[in-house]
Amino acid sequence: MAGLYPLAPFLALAGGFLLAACQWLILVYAPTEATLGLPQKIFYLHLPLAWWGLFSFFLVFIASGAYLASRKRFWDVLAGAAAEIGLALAALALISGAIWAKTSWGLWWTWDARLTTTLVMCFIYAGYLVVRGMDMQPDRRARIAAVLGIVAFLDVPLVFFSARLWSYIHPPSISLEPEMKHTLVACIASFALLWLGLLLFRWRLAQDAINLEETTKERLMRRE
Amino acid sequence: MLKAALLIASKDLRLTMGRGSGLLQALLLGLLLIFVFSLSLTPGQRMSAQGAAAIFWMASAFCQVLIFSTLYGLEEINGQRQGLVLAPSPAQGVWLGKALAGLCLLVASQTLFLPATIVFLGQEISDLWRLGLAIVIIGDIGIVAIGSLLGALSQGQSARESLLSIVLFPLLAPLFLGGIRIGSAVFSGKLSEGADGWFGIALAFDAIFVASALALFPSVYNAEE
Amino acid sequence: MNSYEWILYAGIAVWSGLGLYLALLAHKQAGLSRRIKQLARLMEDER
Amino acid sequence: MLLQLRDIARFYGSRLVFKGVSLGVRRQSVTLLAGANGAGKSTLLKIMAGLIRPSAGDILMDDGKEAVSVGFLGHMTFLYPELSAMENLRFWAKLHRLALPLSSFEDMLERVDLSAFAGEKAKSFSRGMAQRLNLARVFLPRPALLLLDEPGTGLDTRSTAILHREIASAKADGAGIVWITHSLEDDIARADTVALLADRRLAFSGSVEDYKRRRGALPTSAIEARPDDVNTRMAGGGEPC
Repeated sequence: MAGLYPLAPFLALAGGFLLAACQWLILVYAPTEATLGLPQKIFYLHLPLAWWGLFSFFLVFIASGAYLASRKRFWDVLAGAAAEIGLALAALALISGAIWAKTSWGLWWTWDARLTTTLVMCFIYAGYLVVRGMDMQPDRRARIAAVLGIVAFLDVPLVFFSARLWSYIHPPSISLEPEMKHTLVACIASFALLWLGLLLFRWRLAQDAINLEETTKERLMRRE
Repeated sequence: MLKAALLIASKDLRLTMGRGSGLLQALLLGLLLIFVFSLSLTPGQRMSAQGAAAIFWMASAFCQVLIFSTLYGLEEINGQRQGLVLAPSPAQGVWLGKALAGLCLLVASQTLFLPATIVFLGQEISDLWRLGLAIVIIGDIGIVAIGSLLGALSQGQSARESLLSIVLFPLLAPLFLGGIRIGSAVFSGKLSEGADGWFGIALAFDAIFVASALALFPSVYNAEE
Repeated sequence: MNSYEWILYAGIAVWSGLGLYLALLAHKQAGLSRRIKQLARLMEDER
Repeated sequence: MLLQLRDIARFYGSRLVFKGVSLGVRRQSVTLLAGANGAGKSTLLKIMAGLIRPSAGDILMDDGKEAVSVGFLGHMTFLYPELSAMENLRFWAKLHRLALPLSSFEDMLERVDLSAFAGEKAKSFSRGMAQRLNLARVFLPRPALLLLDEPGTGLDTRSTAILHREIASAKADGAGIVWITHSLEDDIARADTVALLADRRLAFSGSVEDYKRRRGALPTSAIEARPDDVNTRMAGGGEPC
């Protein structure tokens, strides 16, 4: 991971450039969807956010499992970074989702299964970050966070299926014309670079915090 | 592991049933919640079946947070947690013991919440009550499975009840939705879509979280301060 | 509020959100690296 | 060798408690563990019990053969205030899978002079009575490895005699005992080996005879450990001693 860090600025630049291209794709290239009309275009922004938010939480799940298995601090740091980014992306997905719901159904919040799942995930991972923020022994906190990271992700499919069963509103499954599919894939792919850049940056921050702690520990040991 | 779990559960039940320290507090909180929500009704008005079911499950969840905070608090008085960790049986025995004790206390509390919901929120039981009984049992198993795991996690922290709630409630969302939908069917007598979907989710929930609690509990419950 | 404006607002909301988050991270990063340099200098004098 | 510690180190947050601690505990032996407040005696004992993980180094139980039954007596009494003395004793015995007749519980309470209070709730016990019940809890299962953290605190002279008698009989049964003490000079008569923690290292580890010979050369901070020196504990920010 350390080796990747110098790549971050290039990733961010490439990501930014690609996303600008995507804006053009969304507004000009993709045809306006027949039934929903223009607001449907928010979808091209909403979906990547939600998708990469979910992917971040999946990364937290994997990193938590790896931490419990190997007890290497690296995985704990990665889980923390991924969780924070995941929460930021999921929150933005919620906002864009609400705006999309407002334009297409006239009300800010619908019991659409995907939106509900994203909301519940935001609550779960906000709780996760609260636990990470508490001052305990680093390895105890890491172990508790790892357990939470695993349990939280296992809950996501259950939340999705129960929300879908719960909500009467089944959004009309819009048929995606080929150009729409290309735009969607382009948006999700270009978002990958931004996501990776974000993750590297946040991971770097967490790593610096640990370096600071380690050097103070080392200084103490040498002066004993 | 089972013998240790039963031993711990019986010890905990004897302690909490004692001078009503733990159980009474949790029970009063639940009943108070139901009563306070009944104030939202104009006299003679009846709450919707779904509203009443939601309040019943919310009272159960808050009560259960207090139950597990008390159950694990018992081990912090004179450092008994170290004794439990040193026991030859695996750590999961503690999780199972606390979960069993929590289940008994939760079911005991719910046998009071139900009449309170009927009286204060103006409901009556339809002939679908068997569904209600099933979802309560299955739901409670899931609640105590996670509650026991997370109850251990929040020990030794300040304001552990609130920490336990903010982490636990969103995780219980699938059970809440199922419990409320089936509960409102019990109160109203009609159920739009089939119940098997809900029971499928609830059983999956129990299976997933009993398994993950057994796998994860030892790394949460040890003597590290 | 025709739908065109909605897309604009959605875009603004999302991108300013991301920008804010990045700015917060950059700010924390600057603070941290400053303190690490300070510490390193301190340890140099003590050697 | 019942218990083998190799190059054990431990950090408390970012503070080093000790490092490079290697120590062996044989069966049928009493090892005295001494050191100033904050030297990390309790931390080392917890590592031996497997309660906490060392930051570095490793522990070998009974040369890796089968698991060793461990009796741990810490600063805490492990007592449930709402349970009676007998109920407390029976709970911990059953937890350690001991199927003992009622008579052996009564005998144990008799030996620690608590049989008159068998039915009394533990919350009404004095510090000395609670400590004696704690002794009963630890000695009853006859563990192979006995770890005692200042077992004498809160005991009057008569109870201290009970403690010494129990330690002697446990040793006679072949138990390996590690005993943290604040009064090294008085307890040395009952010990076989001595281990001294000072300046974050194991300052001395060897037989009682070696210790007596080299006593002059050892760092004084380790030997003149004053019991419960409150101000050092406060100055030390309350880290474990």
